[in-house]
Formats: sequence, structure tokens, C-alpha cells
Amino acid sequence: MVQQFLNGIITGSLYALIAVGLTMVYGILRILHIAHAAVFVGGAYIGLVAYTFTGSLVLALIAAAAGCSVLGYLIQRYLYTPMLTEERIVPLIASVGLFILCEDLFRLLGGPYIRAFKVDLWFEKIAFLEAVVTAHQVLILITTAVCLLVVYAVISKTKLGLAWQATAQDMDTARAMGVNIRQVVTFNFIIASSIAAIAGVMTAINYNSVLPTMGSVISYKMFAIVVLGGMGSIPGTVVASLIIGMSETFMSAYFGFIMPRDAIAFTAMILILIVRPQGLFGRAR
Amino acid sequence: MPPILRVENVAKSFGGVQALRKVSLQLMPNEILGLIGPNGAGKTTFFNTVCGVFRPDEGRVFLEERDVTGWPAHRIARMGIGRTFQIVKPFRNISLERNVLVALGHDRISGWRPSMLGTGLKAHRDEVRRLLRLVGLEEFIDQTPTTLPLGHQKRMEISRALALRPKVLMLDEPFAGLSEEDIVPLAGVIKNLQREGLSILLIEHNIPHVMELCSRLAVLNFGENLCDGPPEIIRRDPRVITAYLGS
Amino acid sequence: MLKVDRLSVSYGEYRAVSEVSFHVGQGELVTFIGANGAGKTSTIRAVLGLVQQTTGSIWLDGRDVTPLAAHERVKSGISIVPEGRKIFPELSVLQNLHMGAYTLEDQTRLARNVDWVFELFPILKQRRNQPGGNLSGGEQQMLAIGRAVMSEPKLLLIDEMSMGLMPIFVDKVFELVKKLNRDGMTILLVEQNAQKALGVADRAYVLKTGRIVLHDSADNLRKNPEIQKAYLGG
Amino acid sequence: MGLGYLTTIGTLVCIYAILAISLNIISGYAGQASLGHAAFFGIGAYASALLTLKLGIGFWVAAPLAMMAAGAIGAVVGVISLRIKGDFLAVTTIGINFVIVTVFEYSDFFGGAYGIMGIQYPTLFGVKISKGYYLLMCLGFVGLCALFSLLVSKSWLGLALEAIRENEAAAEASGINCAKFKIIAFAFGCAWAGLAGVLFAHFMRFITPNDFAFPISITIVAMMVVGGIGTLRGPILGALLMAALPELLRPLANYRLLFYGGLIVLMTRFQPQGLFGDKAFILRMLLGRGPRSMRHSGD
Amino acid sequence: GGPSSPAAAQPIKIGLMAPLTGPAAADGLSAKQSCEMLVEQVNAAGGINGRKIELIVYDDQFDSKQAVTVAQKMIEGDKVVAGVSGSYSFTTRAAAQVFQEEKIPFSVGYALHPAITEGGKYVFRVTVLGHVQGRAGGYAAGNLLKVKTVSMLIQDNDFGQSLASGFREQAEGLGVKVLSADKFKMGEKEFSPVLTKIKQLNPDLIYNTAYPIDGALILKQAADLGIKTQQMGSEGLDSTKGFLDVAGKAAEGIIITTNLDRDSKAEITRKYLDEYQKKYGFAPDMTGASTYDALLMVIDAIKKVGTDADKIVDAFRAMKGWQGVTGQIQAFTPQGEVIKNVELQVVRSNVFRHFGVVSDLKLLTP
Ligand SMILES: Nc1ncnc2c1ncn2[C@@H]1O[C@H](COP(=O)(O)OP(=O)(O)OP(=O)(O)O)[C@@H](O)[C@H]1O
Ligand SMILES: Nc1ncnc2c1ncn2[C@@H]1O[C@H](COP(=O)(O)OP(=O)(O)OP(=O)(O)O)[C@@H](O)[C@H]1O
Ligand SMILES: [Mg+2]
Ligand SMILES: [Mg+2]
Repeated sequence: MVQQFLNGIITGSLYALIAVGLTMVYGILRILHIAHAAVFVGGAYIGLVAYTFTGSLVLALIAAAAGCSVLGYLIQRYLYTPMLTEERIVPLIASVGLFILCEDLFRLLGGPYIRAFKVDLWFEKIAFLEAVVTAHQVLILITTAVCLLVVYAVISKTKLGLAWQATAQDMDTARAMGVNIRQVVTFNFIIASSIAAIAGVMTAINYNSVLPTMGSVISYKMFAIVVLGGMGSIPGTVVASLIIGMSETFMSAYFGFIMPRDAIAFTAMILILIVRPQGLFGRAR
Repeated sequence: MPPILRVENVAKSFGGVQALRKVSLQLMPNEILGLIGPNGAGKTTFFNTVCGVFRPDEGRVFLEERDVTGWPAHRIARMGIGRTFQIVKPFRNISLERNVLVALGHDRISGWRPSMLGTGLKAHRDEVRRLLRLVGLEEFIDQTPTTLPLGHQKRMEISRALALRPKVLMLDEPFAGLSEEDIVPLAGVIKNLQREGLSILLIEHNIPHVMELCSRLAVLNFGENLCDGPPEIIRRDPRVITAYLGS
Repeated sequence: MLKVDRLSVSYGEYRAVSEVSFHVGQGELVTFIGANGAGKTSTIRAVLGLVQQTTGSIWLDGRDVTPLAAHERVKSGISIVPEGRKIFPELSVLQNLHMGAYTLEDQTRLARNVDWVFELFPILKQRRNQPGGNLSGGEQQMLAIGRAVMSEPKLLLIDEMSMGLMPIFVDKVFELVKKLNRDGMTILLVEQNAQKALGVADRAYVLKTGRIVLHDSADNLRKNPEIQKAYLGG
Repeated sequence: MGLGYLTTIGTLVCIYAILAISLNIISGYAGQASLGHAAFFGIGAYASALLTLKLGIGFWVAAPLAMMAAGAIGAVVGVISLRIKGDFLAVTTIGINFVIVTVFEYSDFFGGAYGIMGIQYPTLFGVKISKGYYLLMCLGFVGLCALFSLLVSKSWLGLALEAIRENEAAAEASGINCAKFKIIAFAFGCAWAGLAGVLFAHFMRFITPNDFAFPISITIVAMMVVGGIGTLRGPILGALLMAALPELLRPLANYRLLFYGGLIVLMTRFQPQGLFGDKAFILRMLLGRGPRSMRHSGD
Repeated sequence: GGPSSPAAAQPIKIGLMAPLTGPAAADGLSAKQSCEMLVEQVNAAGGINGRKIELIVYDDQFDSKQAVTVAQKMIEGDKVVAGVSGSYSFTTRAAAQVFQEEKIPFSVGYALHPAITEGGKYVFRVTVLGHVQGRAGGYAAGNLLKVKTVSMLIQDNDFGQSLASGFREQAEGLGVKVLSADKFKMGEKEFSPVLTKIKQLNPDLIYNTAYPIDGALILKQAADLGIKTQQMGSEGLDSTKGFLDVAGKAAEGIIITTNLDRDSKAEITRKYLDEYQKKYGFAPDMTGASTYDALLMVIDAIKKVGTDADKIVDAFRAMKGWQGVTGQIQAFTPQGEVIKNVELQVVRSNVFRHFGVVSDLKLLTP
């Protein structure tokens, strides 16, 4: 029971780490950013390369974050921003195209085979109360907490966060208030992409593997979380991640054969949305 | 003569905000009733409650003595209440012709008749033209609302409401944002509609025109009826002056 | 203060404003009047750099700001009450006001200005934590005006100031504008209530189908019989 | 190229065209996001497969029944769309796709992970339809579906859907029962997707849950968008292009998927209203209209 | 070099379909590389009766619709004399239908779906059915490992299902009790919840029907949770890069059922393993080996009887005792299913080693 609870929390925090970036992007551009998963995979690959060369996890994380920031910036600048005036489904499809392209690019560059990403930390695992947590999992928990707190602080406590929200609601008027839209959007993408990169590296070391298709499930499943959280709400995303993580864990532990985890996630989402159509932390419109 | 629209003690609150505490109102056939009151008094909320956008927490709404409380908005619209919105809600990306046609065809659309897969909608172009001409927008018939200035969009909404062939027309600040040049003919149109037998409920802050147009005024304040009566009397009511009109 | 030279604005193939030139002197209160669709909003938005297809040049304080982006123009001291209020619907009233002061760095002045706006429009204080989108039309208009003055602009652009406001407040905001102007703020006012606008303005331009057709002191225009007939309901 | 090869591709194009046209009724006309259209494709396919195999019903009876099944479940999604809106609805439909595929995959009644085998080619007056005639039949159904879509767009129904797409509050105030028409749009759109499923099942004669998974939904949306959402020719031509693209790109071998993704990006980026939409470059060239002033560049 | 062939001789075309892009690209690549190596070897040795072999490779992208078009294309466009599948079940099943209709022999590598050969007489499979391999696993569990209780982790596709059903049937027949049977989806990463549950059940054996990465994660997460139970897998785990590298020391001691014996004394197997390692720099997978055999059988049949489709089919059917990389074929059933031994491999020091073999004919006949 304790172990299952821990399993749920850890799954949930990995989800949160990935979904928070999506929430940010959705929050500012109102785009369902499928290619976020490509950024995530990119982070894992860059991290792997950097780690192989330097042997330092910190450097690997920095390299991944930097690389993905550039990737995120390019996506935002040259793909999404010019499409903002279009119907919302158009950037979504562009994003899908980009995701297909990136996934295949990773395959061509890194080969179709799985690559191991083995990082040994200063301890292996801790056992307590008949439960076990590995060092990787502890690292994930800490990283998630730090990243989420930073993002939350930026959004709710700073002028930049206010500008993000304003830009999301009415770009033209935000501009008229003196917001440098381009800068604000860029900054948003850089943070979101860096976190995706970190999530990529964390996922890779947790599962000791990097492969071109590691983003494919994530690409759509994270939307269940973003939507459940209320689309654009950071605390909502965190709570939703934990709910989904927990329900998947407990469902697959006790009724594993009823349905696959993805379906569990989406079922949970649909059931909650029917009761609360605006998501957990969304505002009723 | 029974009132065409009778509203009894409606109340509506949003979370903590009591937008309507208790409002009653009667609209007589063939009259123009002005609904005035300070900003935030609950006028728009009142409209929305009558039109079925919100369900009132309390109270009843009768249209031609028929209880329509809690009916969905489209049914009330078909029963004969046409309305415009304070913050315009045009169908932004379709031509004015189709904007008006939607309401014109409401009875065709609602039923499962052959006319639903009807022969060309174009057949009704003349009627649409007439309705747009009424508010001076005939020349824009093929343009979309996005390309029109706000004032035009507001007038288009009146055409659209009229296309419902309503018994009651409810206008939410039709003159706001219109220049004097445009208001005068529009006021004429409204007067004409009344003469042709329509009953009109009008929210407006443009006092000179309200005074001229309306046969009766009802004043709301803090979600309650303050008073009602002929314009000349309301204008001199000290409560109205302090709460709303100013010196 | 503001000098606009042969400004044109187009939407696709349609030219909404053609070659208008005007100026607003330091400390002046200038108003634009004109029928619906005359191009007032387009002109104002062009001054701030919010419309894409423009030609002509815009000078602010003797500096050519034509190449500057909207946010940079705002930084140099312009603010706007936009047509249709354009309140951020999901930000609270207070956050909306903070957005108005986006370019203002000084926190104490920001707090003071918030208090000042709340004093002007007490209802906003009551609603301070409500989402802006839930306000009534008039309340939103007050918020839009309050938001625009938050940044203590040098040049205030107002598009439809009295729209949706109740009569007492119409008088009140005209007094406010007059007072701001007296305290040194330069103001460009677009207003449908031409009567009142000409009452407070120093000068006025009359726009018709995208062109300036008349330009004179406010007093003269008020006496002009044609203007009276067309715009003043007289 | 071989005739069989071309008929195969042609039949698949027809099936996709029906899917794209029918999605366009929901998304293009009524403006309701649906990213789970493949689920209804699947419902049609499974319903027809089971009806013909388990109950021994003939193709021509099974097909309308399967359409009804897909339409009925589509109507349920329509009911859901009354409550859940916009992007919330979009993601909900993704979820619906997953849940329905899971039902196929996890219940033995639907053949589970093995899928359903042994589905037969239909017969007409006792004669088995050959591949070539099957293609003609599919073309006929595309024509019917397009005609239906055309009728909708030119009728009062289409007008009502357009109004709902543009502004629900205003549509209600204009006497339109938004709830009813959303449900109608979903029901009809999904019923046609069901027909595509029927055609698919009897063409492939072997179906697995995989064939109706979420990526297929995305492909359908992409066809509609790349072609030009909201028009009739858009989805048809989009389906033609996108279904043929994997084959056209075959010479690129290892770089095929890379280019496929890249082309989607380029097409949506530079022709966001669709290659064959109202403002499309191709159309302008064909009709000889001079280039309109380009869209304003975003900031 | 071999004897130069007459210039007039046309090459013999053989088609290969494999998922070269998309989610199963790694297996597709294994299959393609193995076949290309084989064709090079045969051509270097002078081809078939002086005619070179030309391998026509098409990508099915892990999509059954593309599998059908690809099958059509190789048959009609390229006029292949036979087809080989280096792909998964549902794609292969869809393509098999086309080959059967066009009456072209189709030799299937590692796809396990029972219905593939139902198409008709032109379709063959060189690997044992999933159900059969599952039975071999159950046999090993009950008879060789002598376990009493087992927990199963079943991949929810045809591959996993068919293995699991065979395993369950055989194991329960031998008195083994199945404590739990949980399904999971291909690509699943988080097995801790279900492993935590299994830990409490404390079975003697955990049997999984996963593909490499999922299987590696099962073992790794089991080790992390402190589960020391004996593990068993299937040929789904028979991959060096995908499985051994990722699972690392967690893989130690796992037994898998497969058809590739990496300690085999057979020359052909040794040669394949060595040359693949030499040519591509890493040890090959089961998917490569099986597809290699599927192609090799076609080539051998053509060598014997020429390129006539019906003759090839008959030659296939007659191949009793044929030795391939993945063991010796005892016979084909009338269905076109192969009868051959199932190998048991164990992981020692991070390599697959011989553990045993299941050769009970009763069990191996589908
Ligand atoms: N959805 C809502 N949620 C919360 N409060 C609301 C909502 N809608 C309206 N209100 C509040 O209810 C009160 C009445 O609003 P209403 O729009 O009816 O005013 P009004 O009389 O039309 O004012 P105005 O003349 O300014 O348009 C206002 O104080 C407003 O803030
Ligand atoms: N986005 C747009 N696309 C195309 N045409 C437009 C657009 N916006 C405005 N126009 C056109 O430009 C002209 C000027 O519009 P503008 O909004 O500037 O007028 P205005 O004087 O502010 O009118 P109002 O008093 O009604 O606010 C109008 O004829 C309008 O149709
Ligand atoms: Mg109001
Ligand atoms: Mg304007």
C-alpha cells in the first residue's frame, strides 16, 4: 500500500514535469503543442550525448535544457507565431507534422535501437516501511518539486507571469499595455522546453533507456492531464498529474486487466470532465 | 389589456454577487419601455434572465401570459422575443446576409420539414435586404462582421433580432458607440417598429434619446426596482437623480 | 507631442484611412469626431502600432516612432482606452489594473494609483478580486479607463470614452479627462458624444470616410451649423 | 503500375475521403473539435464485420445498421459536447478514441487483440464484387457522401451549424437549438465515418484495433486541414493527397516519414487555410486571379 | 569471387516487407540487415544457378493498409517470385491475403498471429506459433524449473495473448497455479504497481510476454523492488541491444523461450551470428535470425525447383529436416505451420546462453 502510493506519486511527478511545460505553452498561445513530446525526446538524446562525453549529470541536464530551449524557440518563432491568426486546429496539425518529423529525425540520427542511459547516483535505493524508492526516483521527486515551485513562483508572483496570462487572453491588448509579446512568448517557450528537456533526461535515466519513440505516448496522454487541470492552470496540472498517476497505479495494481493505462487516464479525465467541464482548476465560462 | 411580457420578482445571483434581488416588470403591447439604472444595476442580467440565458433563482417570466420561466433561450426566441447584446455577438466569419438569414429561418431550421434541406437560401435574399435596409446596412450585405466597424455590427444585430419576427424586441444599449448621425435614423427605426405593433424593451444610457423615444421608464438600482413611470416624472425623481442621472 | 504625417491604414485591399495628417500639442486635449466607420479607431490603433498595414509616419516628442513596435511606443509614454474595453476577462480587476501599469516600475506609485482608481470608481474596489469578464458593461468601461491611467502616461489615447457609462459617470469621466489634461497630460479623445467632447477639447478634427474633412478649435466647431446638424443633434 | 496496386490505393483514398468529408461536417461546418473520428470508423467496421460474420447478415443490410451504430454513439458524443466545449472537447474526443479502441482490444466479443478475420467481400445479386467494382462502389459512396455534405452546406441545416460554430449564444438568441444541432452534426458525421468503416472492413477483410487508433484520427484531421477545412473539395482533395503521399514518397525509402512530417509542417505553415481552401495558392493560380495582398506578418 | 554468371540471366526478385520507419523500426532494420547480408552471401557465391538475387525491400510503416499496398506493389510492379515478411503480425496477416490471392509464395519470419497461415497454401511461417512457444514455456516452468506458482504479465496484443494462452494451458496442465495474470500495453514503462502486487503474492516464477524494452523495465523495476523471483520471458526479449543493454544486471538468470540458440553448434547458426556481428557491430536479434531463415528457405526452394510458384510451395512442404539459423525444421503442417524445437536460453553475464530445449513433438505440433 505504501509502495503503491509511492509508485503513484512518482509516476504523477514525472507526468507533472512533462505536462507543466505543455500547460505553459497552452496557457500562452492556446495551442495543443503535440511537438512538446519531440522536445522531450530531444532532451533525452542531448542529455545522453552530453552525459556520455562528460560523465556529469548536471552538465547533461544543462546541455539538454539549453539545446531544447533553442528547439523550443525555433518552433515558437517560425512555426507557431506566424499561425496564431489561423483556426486553432491548424497549428495542432502543424505540430503533429513536426512531431512525426522529429521522431524520424531522432531515428535517423540515433538509430532505431534503444540506447541505455545508465547513471549511477551516490546511493542505490532506500527502503522504509516495507517500501523501496530508488535514487533515481528520489531525484525525480526533488527535481519536479523544484521545477514546479519555480514555475509557480514566476507565474503567480512576478510581472512576467501576469504578462503571460494577459497575453494568453488577449494578445493585442496585452501589446497595447506595453507587453513585449515576442519576448514574453519566447521566455515562456524557453522555460517550458527546458523543463521538458529535464523531464526527458529524468525519464531516460529512470528507465535506463532512450529511444526515438519514447515520446509517442506522452504526446497525447499529457493532454489528458492538462485538460483535467483546467487548461493553463499550473496547480491544476500538478493535481491532475497526481490524480492520473494515482488512478493508473491503483487501477493497474488491482484491476490490471480491465484496460490499459492510457485508457485509465482518459477515462478518469472524461469522468471528471463530465462533472466539471472546465477542469479541476479552470474557471467556468 | 394584459401585458405582453410580465416578469415577477426575479432574482439571480452569481456566487456572492446578487445581481438581481427582486425585479418585477410589465411590458404592455405596443409600448417602448426604457430600462435604465446605474452601471451594474442588473439590467443586462435581467435581459439574460428573461431570454433564457440564465435560469432565475426565483421569480417567474410570462410571455403573453404563458409561463416561460426556465425555458431554453432558443425556445424563448422562437416564442417571440428578439434581442441584441450589449457586447456584440455577431456570427463573425459569415456574411451579413447569412447572419440575418439564421434568425429568419429559425422556424424552418427548427422543424424536420422538407424545407430544411431547402431550396436555395437565396430566395430569401430580398427579405434579408429589407431587414438590413431598415438599419442602413444594405450595402454591406456580402461583407462579414469582422470587416465592419462596431456601430455597424450593433445595427446588424437589430436586423437579426427582427428576422425572428418577434413580438417583443429587447435592445441592450443600441445607441452606445453610435454617432449622433447614426442614432437619429436608428431611433426613427425603433419608433417605426413600435408603430407597426412591436413591443420594445430598451436599455440605454443615452438619456436625451431615451426620454424622447420611450413612453415609460423603469429604473433598476442594486438589483431592485427603484421606480417606474413616464419619462418626465422619472427625470425629476430625486432618487433617480442621485443614483443615476446626476445634476 | 504627437505628430502624424500622411497616415494610411488598409485592411487587405480596403483602405480605411487615407493620408491623414494631424498633431496634438504638448498638454493639449484634441478630439476626433466622425460617423461610424469613419476610421477613428483605425487611426488610434495605428498611432499605437497595433495595425499592420500602415504607411506614413508618426512622431512622438519629436522622435520618429514609426519603426517602433507597439510595446516600445507604450514604453515611451502612451496608453490607450481601447474600443470595446478589451478587459482581460480572466484576470481579476486588480490584475487588470496592474497590467495597465505594466511599464511602471515604481511599486509605491503603482499602489498609489490603484488606490486612486478605486477612489474614482468605488464599484471596482468592491469587485477587485473578481474576473474582469464578469463585470457589467459599464463597470468594464470604468476598468478600461482606470487601467489606462495607471501608467501615468504622457499621451492618453481614448477610443469611445463614455460608451455604456451611466449619465453621472459620463459627467464624471469628462471632468476626469479635463483634470488630467489640466495636470499636464496630453489627450487624444475619440467620442461619439460630440457635444461633451467638444465641451472639453481644445481642438477637434472631423473624419469622414477615412479623411480629415475639417479641423478647427472646439469652440468654433461647436458653433458651426453643419457640425451641429450632423453630430450634435441640434 | 499494377492495376491491383492502384485499385488498392484508390479504395483507401475513397475510404479516407469519406472520413474527411464526414469529419468536416462536425468540425468544419459545426465547429466542434473532434480528434477521435477513427473511433467511429472502427465502430462501423466492427459492427459490419460482426453482423456479417456472427449473424450472417448480408453486406447491404449490415452496412446501414453499422452506420446507425456509429451514428448513435456519435450522438452520445454530441451530448457530451453540450457540456464539454472547445479544447476540452478536443481532448475528450481523444479519450473517447482510446476508450473505444480499448473496448475492441480487451473484449473477446470483438476479437480482442487478434482482431477479426475472414470478413468477406460483399456480393451484389449473389455475385461477389471484384476489386475493381469495389473501387467503383466506394467511389459511388464518396459521391453520395459529398452530395450529402453539399446539401447540408447549402441548406438551413448548414446555416444552423455555421451559426453554432460562430457563436452559440447568438445562435440560441436567433432561435437555434444548439444542443439538437450539435447532436445532429455528430450523429451524421459519425454515421458516415461508420460507412467508411464498413467499406474498410470488407476491403481489408481483416481488422484489428490498431487500424482505428488515435493516430488514424489525426491523419483524418490532417487531411481535412491540409485540404481546406470548411469547404467540400478541401477534405476530398486532402484525402487524395495525404493518402497517396506515403506511396508517392516511397522512393525516399528511409527518409519517407521525415518528409511526410516535413510536408505537413510546410503545408500547414504556408497554406494554413488549406491547399484547396478558399484562399489557396493553387486555386488562385488555376483561376488566374492575381495574388492578393499577403497576410499581415505576425509579430 | 564465384563463377561469373551469363549476362543474359535476369536477377531473381524476392520481396521483403518490414517496418523500417515508425515504432517498430528497430525490428525492421534487424530483418532488413539480415536479409541483405544473406543476399550478398548468395550472390557472392554465384547466385542461384547463375542468376543473381535482387531483394526488393519495402517499408510497411507498422500499418496494415500499407502492408497491403506494399504486397500489391511487389507482386505486380516488381514481379517478385516470392515474398518474405520481416514484420509484425497484423501487417503480415493483411499482406498474406494478397499473396494468397495472387498465388505467390509468402514466407513469414517472426510474426506469431495464428491466422496468418489460414490464408491458404501459399503462406508459410518459419517460426513456431505463439501458442506453441507458450506451451514450451509452460512445459519448462512445470517440468524443468518445477515451479508451483506463477504470475503472468501479458502484453495485450496478439503476440502476448497467444503466448500467454499456450503457457497457461500447458502450465496448468502440469499443476502449476497461476496466481495472477495482468495485461499491459506495448510501450508501457511503469510496472512498479503491478510488480508491487506480485511481490506480495510471492510466486515461484514471473512469466512475461513483453518486447525488449518493456521486458527490460519489468526486470529492472522488479530488481528495484527487491523481487528475487525467477523470471521467464519469450522470444520477444531475444534482443541484445534492446533488452540486455537496458536491463543490465537485472536480466541475470532470466530464461526465455525462443528459436535462436546462440550456443548452437550448427554451422549455419555460428556463421550467421559471427558475420552479423562482424558486419554490423553488434549481436543480432531473433527477429533478424527468423527473417533470415524465412528468406533462406525461399532461396533454397528456388535453388531446387526454380521460380514457379506452385513448385516452390511444394518444395517448401517437402522440407523435412531443413537446418536454418533458428534450428532444424522437422516438418510443415498442412496449414503451413512449422514444427521445430523451442530453445530455452538463459542470461548469464549479460549474454544469452543455452539452457535447454523443448523437443516434445506432441507439444510442438500446433
Ligand atoms: N457572470 C457573472 N459573474 C459574477 N458577477 C456578475 C456576472 N454577470 C454580472 N455580474 C455582476 O452583476 C452585476 C449586474 O450586472 P449587469 O451586467 O446586469 O449590469 P448592468 O445593469 O447591465 O450594467 P451596465 O449598465 O454597466 O451594463 C454587476 O455588478 C456585475 O459585476
Ligand atoms: N479588421 C478589419 N478588416 C477589414 N476592414 C476593417 C477592419 N476593421 C475596420 N475595417 C473597416 O475600416 C473602416 C474604419 O473602421 P474604424 O473601426 O476605424 O471606424 P470608426 O470610425 O472607429 O467607427 P466606429 O465609430 O463605429 O467605431 C470601416 O469601414 C471598417 O469597415
Ligand atoms: Mg449591461
Ligand atoms: Mg471605432
